[in-house]
Amino acid sequence: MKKFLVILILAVLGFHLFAAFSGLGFGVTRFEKGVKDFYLEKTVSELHVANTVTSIVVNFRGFDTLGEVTVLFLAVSAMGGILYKRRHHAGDRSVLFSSSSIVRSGSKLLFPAIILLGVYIFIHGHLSPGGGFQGGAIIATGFLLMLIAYENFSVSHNTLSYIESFAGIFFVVIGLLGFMNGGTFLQNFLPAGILNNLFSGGVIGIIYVMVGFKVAAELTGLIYTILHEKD
Amino acid sequence: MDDKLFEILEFGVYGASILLILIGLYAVLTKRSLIKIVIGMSIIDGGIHLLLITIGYLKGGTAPIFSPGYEEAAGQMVDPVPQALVLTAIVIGFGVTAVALSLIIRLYRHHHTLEIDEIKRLKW
Amino acid sequence: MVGSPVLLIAIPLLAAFVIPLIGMIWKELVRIIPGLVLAYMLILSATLLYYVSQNGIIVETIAGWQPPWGINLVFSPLTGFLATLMSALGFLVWLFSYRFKRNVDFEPAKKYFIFLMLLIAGAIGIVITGDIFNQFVFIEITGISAYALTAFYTGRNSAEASFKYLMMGALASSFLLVAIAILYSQLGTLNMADIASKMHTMNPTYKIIALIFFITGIGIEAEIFPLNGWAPDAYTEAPGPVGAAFAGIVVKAGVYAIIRMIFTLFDIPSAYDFLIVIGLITLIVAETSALRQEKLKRMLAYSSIGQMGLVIVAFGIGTHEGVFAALFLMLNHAVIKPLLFFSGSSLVFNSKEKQIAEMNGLGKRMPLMAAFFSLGAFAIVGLPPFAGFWSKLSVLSAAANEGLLLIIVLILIVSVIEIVYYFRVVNRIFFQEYSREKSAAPHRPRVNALVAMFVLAIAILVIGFYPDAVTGILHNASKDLLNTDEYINNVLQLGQSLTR
Amino acid sequence: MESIWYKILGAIITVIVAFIVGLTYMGLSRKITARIQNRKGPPFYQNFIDALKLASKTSAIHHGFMQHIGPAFMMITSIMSVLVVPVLTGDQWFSNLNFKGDLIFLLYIMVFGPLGMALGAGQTGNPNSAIGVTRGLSQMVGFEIPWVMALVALMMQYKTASIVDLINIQQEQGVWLMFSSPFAFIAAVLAMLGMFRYSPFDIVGAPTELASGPVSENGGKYLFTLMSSNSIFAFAKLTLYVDLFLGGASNIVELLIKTFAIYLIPMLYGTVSPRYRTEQAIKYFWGWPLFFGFLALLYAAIF
Amino acid sequence: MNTIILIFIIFLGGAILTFLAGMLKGILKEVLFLASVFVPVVLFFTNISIGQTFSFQAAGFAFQWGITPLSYVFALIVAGLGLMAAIYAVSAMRNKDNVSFFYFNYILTIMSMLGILFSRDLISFFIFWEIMTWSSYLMVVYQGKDVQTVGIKYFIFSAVGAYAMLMAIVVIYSLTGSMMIDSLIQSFPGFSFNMQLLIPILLLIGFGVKSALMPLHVWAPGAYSHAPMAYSSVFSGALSKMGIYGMVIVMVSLISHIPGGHWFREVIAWLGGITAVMGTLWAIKQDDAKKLLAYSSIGQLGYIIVGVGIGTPLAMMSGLFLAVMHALFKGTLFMVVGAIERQTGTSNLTEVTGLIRKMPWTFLAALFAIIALAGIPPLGGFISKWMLYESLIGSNHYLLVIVIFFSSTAAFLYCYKFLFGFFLGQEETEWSHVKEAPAMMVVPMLILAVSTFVLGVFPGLILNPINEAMQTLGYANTQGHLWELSIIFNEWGNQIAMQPIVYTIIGIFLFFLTFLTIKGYKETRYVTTKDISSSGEVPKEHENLTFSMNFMQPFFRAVEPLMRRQIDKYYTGFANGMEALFDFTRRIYTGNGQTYAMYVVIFVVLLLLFKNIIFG
Repeated sequence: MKKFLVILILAVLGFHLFAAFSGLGFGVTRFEKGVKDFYLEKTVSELHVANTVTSIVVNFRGFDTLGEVTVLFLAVSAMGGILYKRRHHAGDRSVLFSSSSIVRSGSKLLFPAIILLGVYIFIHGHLSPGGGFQGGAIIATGFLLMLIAYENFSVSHNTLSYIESFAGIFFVVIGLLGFMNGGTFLQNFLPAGILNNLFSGGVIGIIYVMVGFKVAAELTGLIYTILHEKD
Repeated sequence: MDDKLFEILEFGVYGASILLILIGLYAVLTKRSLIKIVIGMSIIDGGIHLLLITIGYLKGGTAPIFSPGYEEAAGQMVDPVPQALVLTAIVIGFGVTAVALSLIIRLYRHHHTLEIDEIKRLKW
Repeated sequence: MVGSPVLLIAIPLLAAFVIPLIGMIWKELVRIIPGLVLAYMLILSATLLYYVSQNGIIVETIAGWQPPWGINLVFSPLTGFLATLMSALGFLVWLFSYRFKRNVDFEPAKKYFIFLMLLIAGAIGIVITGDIFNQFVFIEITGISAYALTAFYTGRNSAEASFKYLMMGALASSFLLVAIAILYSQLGTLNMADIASKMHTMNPTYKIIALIFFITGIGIEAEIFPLNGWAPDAYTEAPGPVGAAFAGIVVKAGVYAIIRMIFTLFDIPSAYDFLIVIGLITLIVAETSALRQEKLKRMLAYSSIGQMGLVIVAFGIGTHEGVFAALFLMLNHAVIKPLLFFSGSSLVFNSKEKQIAEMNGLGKRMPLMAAFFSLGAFAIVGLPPFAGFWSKLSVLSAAANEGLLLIIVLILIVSVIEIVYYFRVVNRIFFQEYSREKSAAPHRPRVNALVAMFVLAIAILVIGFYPDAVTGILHNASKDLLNTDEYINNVLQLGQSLTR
Repeated sequence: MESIWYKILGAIITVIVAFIVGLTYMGLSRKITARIQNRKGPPFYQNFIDALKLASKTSAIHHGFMQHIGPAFMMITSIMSVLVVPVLTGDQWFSNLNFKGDLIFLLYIMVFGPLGMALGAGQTGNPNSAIGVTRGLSQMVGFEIPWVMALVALMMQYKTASIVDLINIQQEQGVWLMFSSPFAFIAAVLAMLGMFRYSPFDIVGAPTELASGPVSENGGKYLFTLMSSNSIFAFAKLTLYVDLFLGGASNIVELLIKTFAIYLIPMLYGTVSPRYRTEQAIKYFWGWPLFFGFLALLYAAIF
Repeated sequence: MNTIILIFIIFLGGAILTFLAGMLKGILKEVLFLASVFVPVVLFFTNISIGQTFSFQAAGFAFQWGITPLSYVFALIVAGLGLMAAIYAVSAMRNKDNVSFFYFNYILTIMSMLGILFSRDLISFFIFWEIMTWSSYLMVVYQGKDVQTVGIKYFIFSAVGAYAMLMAIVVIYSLTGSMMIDSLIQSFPGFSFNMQLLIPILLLIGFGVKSALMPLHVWAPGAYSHAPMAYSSVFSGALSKMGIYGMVIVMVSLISHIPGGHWFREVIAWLGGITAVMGTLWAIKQDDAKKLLAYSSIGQLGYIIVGVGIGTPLAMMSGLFLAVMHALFKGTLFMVVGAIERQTGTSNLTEVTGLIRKMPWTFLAALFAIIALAGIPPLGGFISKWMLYESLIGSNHYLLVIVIFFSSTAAFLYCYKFLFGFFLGQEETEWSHVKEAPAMMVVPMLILAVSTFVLGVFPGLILNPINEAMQTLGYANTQGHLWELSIIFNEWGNQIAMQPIVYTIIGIFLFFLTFLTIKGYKETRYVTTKDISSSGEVPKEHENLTFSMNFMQPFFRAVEPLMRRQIDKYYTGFANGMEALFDFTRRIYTGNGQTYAMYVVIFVVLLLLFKNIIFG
């Protein structure tokens, strides 16, 4: 009965949503001059950043990203706080499984490659698809793999915390430096460089690297926390 | 691309994203397991992200990345803004999911169940 | 210029990242730094508010891009007023909870203060930002810190409350994203002023659908009626000062977001009527639910929801008086409800179930706490000469000016219900026999908590006896809210452009 | 100044006359009752003998000050009412305290005595007295309603609250109010039954049950005072009825005849009636008398 | 500094200082308390003149304080009774817990009442009104008895009344744009008919609650009897008159401008009449003296409302006069009960007996007050009753006369019950230790009691200010036409001269007092009340001969149908029903997170479905 009701309600909702969105048109230009045109123009002409998404994420809407990073930080902290227990023995894992040697060897083999890929992705965030978040996530996957493969693989919680904090501090400080140099928060105060070079886009690349570190540390810490959760 | 195909695609992409939202909502509203509810929430997020990306799509557009020599291709590019938004939204959704999962662990510690109907000590 | 609005966000975020490092050096700093940050934010926002009242709106751009291209922060009389209010309250909450539950382990305590600081930073962000997606991000920051704060106690049902809150919050963010998607797809911009200036070009159907999703998404934060199921649980299970922060800060941010949508962004006049209706429903349902509560905090929670309903009604009146009254209500509620939460949580501190019935006769054991609680109760039901009276009067007179007599009647009936449940508690505290067992002996609040409560109590009395102390600010703020064109012009042409 | 002394003299004479007439009427009533019940009965002057006996007695004990103030209050009521009611129409000597608007004053002063008496009775601590008092006061509430309705009907009809005015009206019109406003008269007379406390409304001082009720602790001079005040009061009430409904009296003989005629009504009614309980009495007064009271009001409103 | 503001500052400062002094030992708090009542009252009598005003602006509203002739009459009550009760309270409240809290609220009450009378604008009127409400509420619950029933009931009714008033005030403000009472009175005739009906009704609900008008009176018995008696005398004597004060303004200045306003008057007058009857009947039934006085207050306020409601010059005068008288005698009676309760520990009429020899002065005060209450000449109560009847008959309210008279006669029953229960009857050994109350309690009582007598002989003393007040309300100058110093007239030329009557009464009384009572008193010897003539048997000491249970039982058997319905029960039923309903509706918060999520989705779907209706 309840399910029927829910389906009915959802059908109505779906109908309205669909009616609304299908009227929007697909793949057409809907507005004369939105912000995207400005972004597409300026990202090349002023920021010298190839990846427009990166320039938007880190510069035009960099404030969002700062918030986003904070959300991640909060989420990890919140997990730590929520799962906190009075007598907490570090190193005890709640999820214990023995992996086969294939997995172990494969992981060992793959781990550096994964880390390298991640680092590549967030270093080239302003040039090619990807960026700090993606790279960070990939790095965290590497650690996940290692944690799955090795029961006693451990990451120093403090190290993660340092990386996390320093990266965050660096982000804000870069923003504040922009504030002091150029007048507004997160303003680019470094030379923009040449488009499609690694050292281009001013602070954008640096910030994205920081974000990469931070995301990697946070996701790893997150996995680590859950993995060490005991009943 | 074929116009006919494109029309179907239009229907399909919007339909798929909305269907994802509805499926997620259905899970949130009817599934009794907390884990499934969280999965439902993630599915909703996925649907909405798809929706956002779809909105930014431009017929025949390319990725909003300037390659050397194609600096003037801005008119051919899909809208980068929704993509940036989705990036942010994904991370936020991820954070929320993480908190939700940790809360579920806490709830399981106290209630020894994951049935949402049995976790209503706070009411009225 | 002593600073710029962006520091209101940047500094707490910086502090949040710094604290884990510093905590490794000297643990006490973890408690102190958030307080310093909040104090700084208070001073900064107060100075900025003064500056704004003299020189006009500040529009701060981020990363050097002018609106509508870049994200911008708007520090106007309205947003400045709310930011000042929030940072002041945040500081008081910090002051109250400094050394709160010292027996709690260090790790959660560290997190507690970070979350509190970020909660307030997020709420301020919601208020001062000029970009809807940025607002969404801040809503999420506020939300996640709120979930974490709700789940602060490990022993009780706090995880349950937190999970409910989270479920609703996740739905809220989904709906908000849908709304943002619709708006962006139609207007191609995310800047509020830009949206507002282009709104008339939008297809009315999409406009309405976007508004509906906005209202639903933010309404969950603003606790309007069918969307506020999380609120009583969260208020009840969160620590007392956090309840105060929710009531005083988070909800205010939610309400601000709604009214910014309706007043500035969307040009749908009937939305005002909708606000009135939904506000009244919220008010009535919440206050009637509060009538028979057994737990103190839960009662306060429902009362808080009800007050927000009243605020929304007042906004829905839509005239200058209405907005003024609503802001006045917000101010008073932000002053009074924390006092109630502080003193109430001190009164039930050592009792296990936090039941109202356990407060019998505490007036003699904890006279000061009881006096604070009663002062709060007197003020919130709108008895003169305390603060709540003036706001209630202005709401009613705003409604009367528009000829909305039925609303007046309903508000007053609900006020009677409010009186009933508040005075039942006051009666218990003062005029009934002490009935607690020895193990639950009264708790003596520390000096810092007392100072926090004293400040609030004095604020109640000052506003009560000399309302003109705040009415000027409120009038400016309500003018600011109502003048949409000026907002658009200021933002898009960088009215008081921020240069150092 | 002279006239004041004349007035005082007249007042004293009025009081004495009232005392004598009242006692005589009481004696006659005892005689008549006895004859109706086929007894011989005491001589009509028996009350004077009793009074003389009581007056010459010496009291030995008292229960407190208030007990002895009760009779004084009672006297105030009796004398005030006999002074306010116009005894002889148009007579300057005996105009006493007559003033316009005295009906309401009378209504109030007439309950002063019983209240004072009740207070006196209260101090004796005799439960019988207290029981009697409660019965008396309750019964008073009963009959005051039709009584006041009758008076209000008169006031309404003739737009005055002055007894003198009412008498003048009767003499000008040549018709007694008894006839021109009959319902008021009936209501007033029915109320009077209670006022005189003859059977069936004598439960207040039910002699066998309550040992005389309120007065049970009084003796000697105090009982004499009470007795004389009762007689004066009775005379005052009778005169009031005469003034209101029988056109007043211009000389003493007319006065005596008319008052005695009125007096016969409660007396004769009492001889043939059993005793009512208090609530029965109240219900009685709130039955027909109230009905007639309403009729009187209606009548007055129409005319 | 302006005297008006000075008065209020002294009150407020005095209240706070007294409260703080409560933390110290010694008599500092008593001294401060008396000073902070006494000084402003003296200032009021010496330095305040009619027409003096004090204006200021706050919160966007204009405030004006000043006294009018009408409020002067009421201010006399407040200041006089407030001062007397304050003196009484110092002694009565000694050795009580938290006495400084009592003082604090007492001062605030007096301040707020004067504030109400001083207010020339509706906002400060309302503010003071509410301060009065909550300070009196705190006094009602002060002794901690039945706080959840009686206290809450009082506060709910007060709140309903106050909120009705508040609604009227904001409506007035929206119509006139001014908060001044004068501007309301001026522009009232121009309002639409609906508003002309709405505003007086709302205001009358507010005032009716405080003056215990019939359907709104149920709070009064509990509240009057639960407050400390020192406060109840002010509560019943002065505080309830604030309702009357407001009612006078409404009845005269507003309702007379409504077309068909006389129906309004009729209704109010009849409500007053019914209040009088029911209050009296219930008063007779009470065994607790406090309750008895409380119901009696309701009844007496009913008379006042009748007078005010009828609104002819004589009726209005009688109403105002009775308001003053009621303050005097009811203040005295509450003080008497307080004294007895203090000395014996109970106020139950069936327990305490025979105090007349123990507390003679208290008895004297009570006797005066009771005689005044019963409206028996020569005391002041009679004057007001006389004027009331004359005015009722003169304005053709014959049925109302009957009603009033019935209640007035029935009032004798409780008057007697009160005196008998406490002072007369058997002197039980249980109470043989009781002593007279301290002089500081007796003297204020006696002063008030004697003033009822003085006003009975020279009603002109108080009719003079009343006349001035009525002139400002638009009545003709009635001096000499309706009254002289001790002679009162009515519209038909009926008159009553109090002086000769009083002299005659005093003469007769003194005669019998000297030659009968005192003589007899000296000649005889005192025996205990056990030594009575009960068929020759002298009862033993322990035999309880006090007749006090079911005191007026036969009377109640007769009036039983009138008392079968209690409005209180309807209210209680309503309140319980509401609570049950709300207890049910709050189950909408089921506690299940999924349901809440469901609400969200349903909310969205409903809005989407009806979007054209809602946002059309």
